[in-house]
Amino acid sequence: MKDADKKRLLREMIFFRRFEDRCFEAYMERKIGGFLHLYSGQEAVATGVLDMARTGQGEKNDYVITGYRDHIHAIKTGAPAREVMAELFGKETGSSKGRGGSMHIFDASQNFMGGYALVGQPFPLAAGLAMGAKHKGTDQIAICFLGDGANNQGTFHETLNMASVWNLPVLFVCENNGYAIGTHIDRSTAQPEQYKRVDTAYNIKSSQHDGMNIETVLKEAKKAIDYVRKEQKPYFIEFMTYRFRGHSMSDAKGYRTRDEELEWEQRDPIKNFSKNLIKEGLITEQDIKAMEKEIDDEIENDIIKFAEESPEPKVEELTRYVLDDNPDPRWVGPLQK
Amino acid sequence: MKDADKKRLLREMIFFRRFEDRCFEAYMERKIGGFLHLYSGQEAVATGVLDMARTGQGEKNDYVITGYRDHIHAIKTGAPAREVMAELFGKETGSSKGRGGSMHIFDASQNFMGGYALVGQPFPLAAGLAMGAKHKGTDQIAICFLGDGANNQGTFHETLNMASVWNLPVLFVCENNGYAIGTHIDRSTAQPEQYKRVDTAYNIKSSQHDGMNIETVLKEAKKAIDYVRKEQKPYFIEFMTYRFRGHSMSDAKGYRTRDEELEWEQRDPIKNFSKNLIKEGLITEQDIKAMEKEIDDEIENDIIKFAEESPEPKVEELTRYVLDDNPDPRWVGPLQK
Amino acid sequence: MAETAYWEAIRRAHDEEMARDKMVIAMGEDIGVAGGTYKATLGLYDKYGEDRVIDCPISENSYTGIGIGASMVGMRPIIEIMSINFALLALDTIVNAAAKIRYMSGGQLQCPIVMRTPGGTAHQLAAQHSARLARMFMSTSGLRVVTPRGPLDAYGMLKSAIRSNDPVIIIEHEQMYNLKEDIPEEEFFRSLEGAEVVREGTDITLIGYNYSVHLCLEAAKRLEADGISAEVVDLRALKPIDRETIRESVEKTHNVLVAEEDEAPVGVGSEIITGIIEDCFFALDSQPVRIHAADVPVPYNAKLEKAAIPHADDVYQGALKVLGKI
Amino acid sequence: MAETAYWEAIRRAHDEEMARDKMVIAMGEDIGVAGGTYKATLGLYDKYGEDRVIDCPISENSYTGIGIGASMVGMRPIIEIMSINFALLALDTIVNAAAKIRYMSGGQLQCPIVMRTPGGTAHQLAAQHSARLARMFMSTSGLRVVTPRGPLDAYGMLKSAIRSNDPVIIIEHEQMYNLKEDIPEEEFFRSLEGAEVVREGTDITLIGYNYSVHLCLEAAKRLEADGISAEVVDLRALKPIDRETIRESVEKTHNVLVAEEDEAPVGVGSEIITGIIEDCFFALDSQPVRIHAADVPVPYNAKLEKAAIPHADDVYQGALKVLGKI
Ligand SMILES: Cc1ncc(C[n+]2csc(CCOP(=O)(O)OP(=O)(O)O)c2C)c(N)n1
Ligand SMILES: Cc1ncc(C[n+]2csc(CCOP(=O)(O)OP(=O)(O)O)c2C)c(N)n1
Ligand SMILES: [Mg+2]
Ligand SMILES: [Mg+2]
Repeated sequence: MKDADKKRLLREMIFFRRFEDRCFEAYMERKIGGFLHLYSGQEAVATGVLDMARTGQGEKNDYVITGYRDHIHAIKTGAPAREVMAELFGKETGSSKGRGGSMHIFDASQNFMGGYALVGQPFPLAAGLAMGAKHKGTDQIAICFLGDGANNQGTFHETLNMASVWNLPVLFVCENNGYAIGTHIDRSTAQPEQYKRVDTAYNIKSSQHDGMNIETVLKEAKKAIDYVRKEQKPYFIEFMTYRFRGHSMSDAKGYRTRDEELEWEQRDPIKNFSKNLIKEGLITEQDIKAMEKEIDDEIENDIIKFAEESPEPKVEELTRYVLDDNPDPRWVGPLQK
Repeated sequence: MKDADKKRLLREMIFFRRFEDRCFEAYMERKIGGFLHLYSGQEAVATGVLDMARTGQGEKNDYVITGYRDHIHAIKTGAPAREVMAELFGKETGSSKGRGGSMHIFDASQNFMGGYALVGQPFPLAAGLAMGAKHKGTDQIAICFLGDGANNQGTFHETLNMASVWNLPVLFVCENNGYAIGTHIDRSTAQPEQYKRVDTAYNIKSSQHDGMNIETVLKEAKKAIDYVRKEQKPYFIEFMTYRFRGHSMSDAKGYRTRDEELEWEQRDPIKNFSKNLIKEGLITEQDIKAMEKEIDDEIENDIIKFAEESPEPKVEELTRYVLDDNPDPRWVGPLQK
Repeated sequence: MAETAYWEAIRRAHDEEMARDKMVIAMGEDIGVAGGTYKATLGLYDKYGEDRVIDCPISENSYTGIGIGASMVGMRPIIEIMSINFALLALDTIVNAAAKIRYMSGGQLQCPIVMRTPGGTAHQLAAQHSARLARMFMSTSGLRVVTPRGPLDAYGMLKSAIRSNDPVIIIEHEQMYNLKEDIPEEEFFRSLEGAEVVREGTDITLIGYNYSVHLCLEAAKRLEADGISAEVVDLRALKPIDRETIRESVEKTHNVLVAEEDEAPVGVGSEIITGIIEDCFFALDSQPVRIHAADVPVPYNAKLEKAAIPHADDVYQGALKVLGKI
Repeated sequence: MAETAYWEAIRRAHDEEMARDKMVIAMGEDIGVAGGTYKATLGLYDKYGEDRVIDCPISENSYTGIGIGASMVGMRPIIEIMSINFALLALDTIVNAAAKIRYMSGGQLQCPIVMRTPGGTAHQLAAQHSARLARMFMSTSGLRVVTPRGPLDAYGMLKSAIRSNDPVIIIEHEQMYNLKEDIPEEEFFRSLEGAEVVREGTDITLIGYNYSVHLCLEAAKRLEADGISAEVVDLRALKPIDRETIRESVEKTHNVLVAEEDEAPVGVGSEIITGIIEDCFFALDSQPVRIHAADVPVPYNAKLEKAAIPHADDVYQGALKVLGKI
């Protein structure tokens, strides 16, 4: 990895952390409503995987899809951060025009195919995106991020089976943070090692890695993505990670111990990557401080400002986007005799 | 195995084959309506497994549940054959009072908990029966028969996971006949060896055996049933088998070759078991002929006769059995002030 | 014009659209090698190959979801669910995903899938194979629901549905696949919206959809023999409902009956009657009547089954009741 | 009498029934260690142990099915589905199994499960977390569906539901869990059937259920200020519907409005209005009106959301319209 890339990745992860922190505040200020699920702690996964995916090429990007904890996945795929924030503020300039909110960020122009609130629902959608890419003969792949809890849904089983039988180019990225809301994985899952659920059962290659270390994520994600793209087959990659905040805003975290939290905080992907870069002499503590300041300014003066100042959707447009705006009259016009 | 048992089992299997043949005829005569799925060819599986299960003790029996191909499972569990036939004829004396038909044989008095038409639906029901048995502290187990095709439903995944996490005493019996209607298993299933789908993925013990040989089935089923009962844990057993007839009555079998059929006919569980018993000197060809005659007489003069002569349900009772007939007035009576 | 069976009409629409646009694919259980339970895709596997006529494992929820995902990137999947009873397994992906993705994404994405499935009672298929369920789809924002009554609509609406950019649910009927009708040999389309007056009359309006249109037509014939002129309206689309055509007819006849095969309560019948009450209450000369199935799971026994579902005679008797003749 | 919140009432019913009968168990996501999203099972995990307060994996279809299977052999599972939106995943096992098993088995077996789930819009939860879906359950033969409007019914109906031998769906509402009411301290039951006149009046009948009863009550107060006496009927049960109480009220007031939170068309409103047309058409002095949500997936933006769902003011305005005052 180039030094510039390292610095860029560190900056990105810090940005993602601060972005989510600012969302937290905005929620407390009641600027954001509904359910809000923050990504703090897991940054290395989305950052690392998507850095290895094809992005920055608009409609040629790989397809990315995930659950409700989706802000960072969207931004890293290419959705402008100010549009994501505007979405959270429910504005017409938001990624989903204020219709979707935190759990439903979409940016079709970047092939960010959405965040979904039904746990497990993205599995088949992802396989379908992959089927589309394959059918069109592009070499795009689909990348599906999902939690450890989601893997207990029937859609996991059904989709992995079909993805394998039909050789679909889809990468399943399991972000194993050990919990589904307040239920620990050992209490819900017969095989807690997620990657072991797929190899023999579906003839899909799989592996497990440290999701708190961006360099590991980058390396392993690259291998997996190359495999999927080249072999036109699914792959299942599991990253062990942890969320530093509650499941959503209303979560008191009574289900886990402070000790466990502290243990994982030792593995903070940003802190450790910072330390490494400092050790390697690529950056200083002060540089990082400056970077943080710059990021905070950007968030405040550009992103939040944009979100604040943007207009809300018009109430008269309530029923817009339910169906196709301009369907061909032959399919929905008056009946021909 | 005692000699008497061998002869009894042979007789049972012949009976099951002839019972289904007679259903076929009755369907052609339009005495039976709806969908009709026959079990011919697979007799060794249900006969062998259920011979090792606890039956003949009414409500102390093990719980048995299956799909729509259910006549033989019902009879072997303890449902009177004449009531099963009466059900197919849609009579009030039928197992399900004429309301269920071929796909929905029930005999609660024998803990035969039903045939279900939704592929995959019995998995969780079976686990629930096992949960009930365990909760009540009896040592009953639940036995769930299902096809290879059913294993692609999400309920398979969800249920096996929970059965394992919660240590439920349920035996999953996969009758792998290689086809789901007209789709060959290799075209629908990434891991065609069904028993390999469950061990690592769900931490459930599993094994695969010849389902055309009653002696193998008996031996392996006994081990599995003992394990489930003693360990109070699930087990998944797969039997390789074949259906000699079409999927249902309307099936032209265009999806499989005559060669393949002939190969499996060589493995006919009844023919081979007969040969063995003759070889062992336990029975002669003539004995078998006599047995067949006796069975045909029973089917015709007792079973079919009973079904024919039984009354139909009364149309005035159309809405009976939708809800509890006699609910406590406190829960559904007039509102107390 | 060529005499065409309902299933042949569907097959023809598949074939033409697949020949025209390689993004059109078919998915479902036993639709490929086996040609489809009702032959809707017969021969197409050989013609278009296994990548376009896709035999699916028994995984309704996820293959429907895969179709939806594929539709989001430009494909046009026609998904066959072998029986509407099994569609409940896929309801989450249809109702929570396909129907809402355009809206949730602020119009950026669309899900142009077609889901075809037979709803209705056939002969003694019992409770788990006799569901009708039109009500569950027609009450979902973001879906289109249509119910072709014969080969003309079966062909023309499927063609339109494939080209429509909205998710379209086509409810067929097990008892109609062999129904025949002359249809044009040149390509045509039938609108996914709009009810149709399929028989003109002046004394009473009989409203049906899908199979129940035929019950209405049969009843209309019998009423004619009694000197009663019945108009028959085929709803054709259950979402959106063409309230205008209904209103016009009711304002002409002043009497109305709705025939649905679904079990009441809550369904097509109640919605149509309520719409009439909202749109032309004062045009009514009599109490509207709905004919529907009994509120029971469908029994296996033939006599019970017959008693559970509506027949032409029920429509006939119902019409007489509306008109105060019994 | 003790002031009790809706969630406390539910918790109390669980607790009493679990203490009484060891066959009563609770199942659901995060109901054990975490105490339940709406605290309906708070503390019960510690009291009754993990075999009776069962934390489930995210597998709605199958844990509901497991509950159904257990109920067939005498257990009494109370299944919490965290949000009615997720219930679509379990619809097959509820509609095709629980609702039909008694019938298909000719009365040999029964499925005495209770499924509790909040339906309704809360605050900006968007399209995939704002479903109401009462319509999908109330149209299924073999189910009972109830909608407690407050702590009294939340407690008393859950108690009855647990003891009932039928599968009972209890639709709660995210906006009602903190609603408080004085309820008796001694044990009591509330019927799973029967509507209730919760406010007497003479000029118009406002019909609601669950949350919409509160909209009706609020509107009734405003109408009173205008000199209009509104009667408010809480349906309480959506299956079966108590048509008798509705008829009596309509025959008294001659004017009627139904308020539902579900998106029209096809739902509680249309069914109630059609029932009125069937039962007391000639008692009506005016066109019945239904108030309902807009036919759109629920948007996230607060203003759009507000515009999409009905409010007390809509009921008030609707009532004025019925009475020809606007
Ligand atoms: C179908 C469905 N069931 C339940 C929920 C409620 N729910 C939201 S998030 C969640 C936990 C998911 O856990 P996991 O997949 O591990 O993702 P994480 O939140 O840890 O990122 C649950 C149960 C839901 N949204 N959808
Ligand atoms: C949910 C559902 N999907 C599809 C069907 C149609 N169907 C009936 S039987 C069957 C094949 C089942 O195959 P398998 O489980 O191998 O059992 P077999 O018939 O071979 O005994 C299918 C697809 C159904 N009844 N239910
Ligand atoms: Mg997790
Ligand atoms: Mg099979």
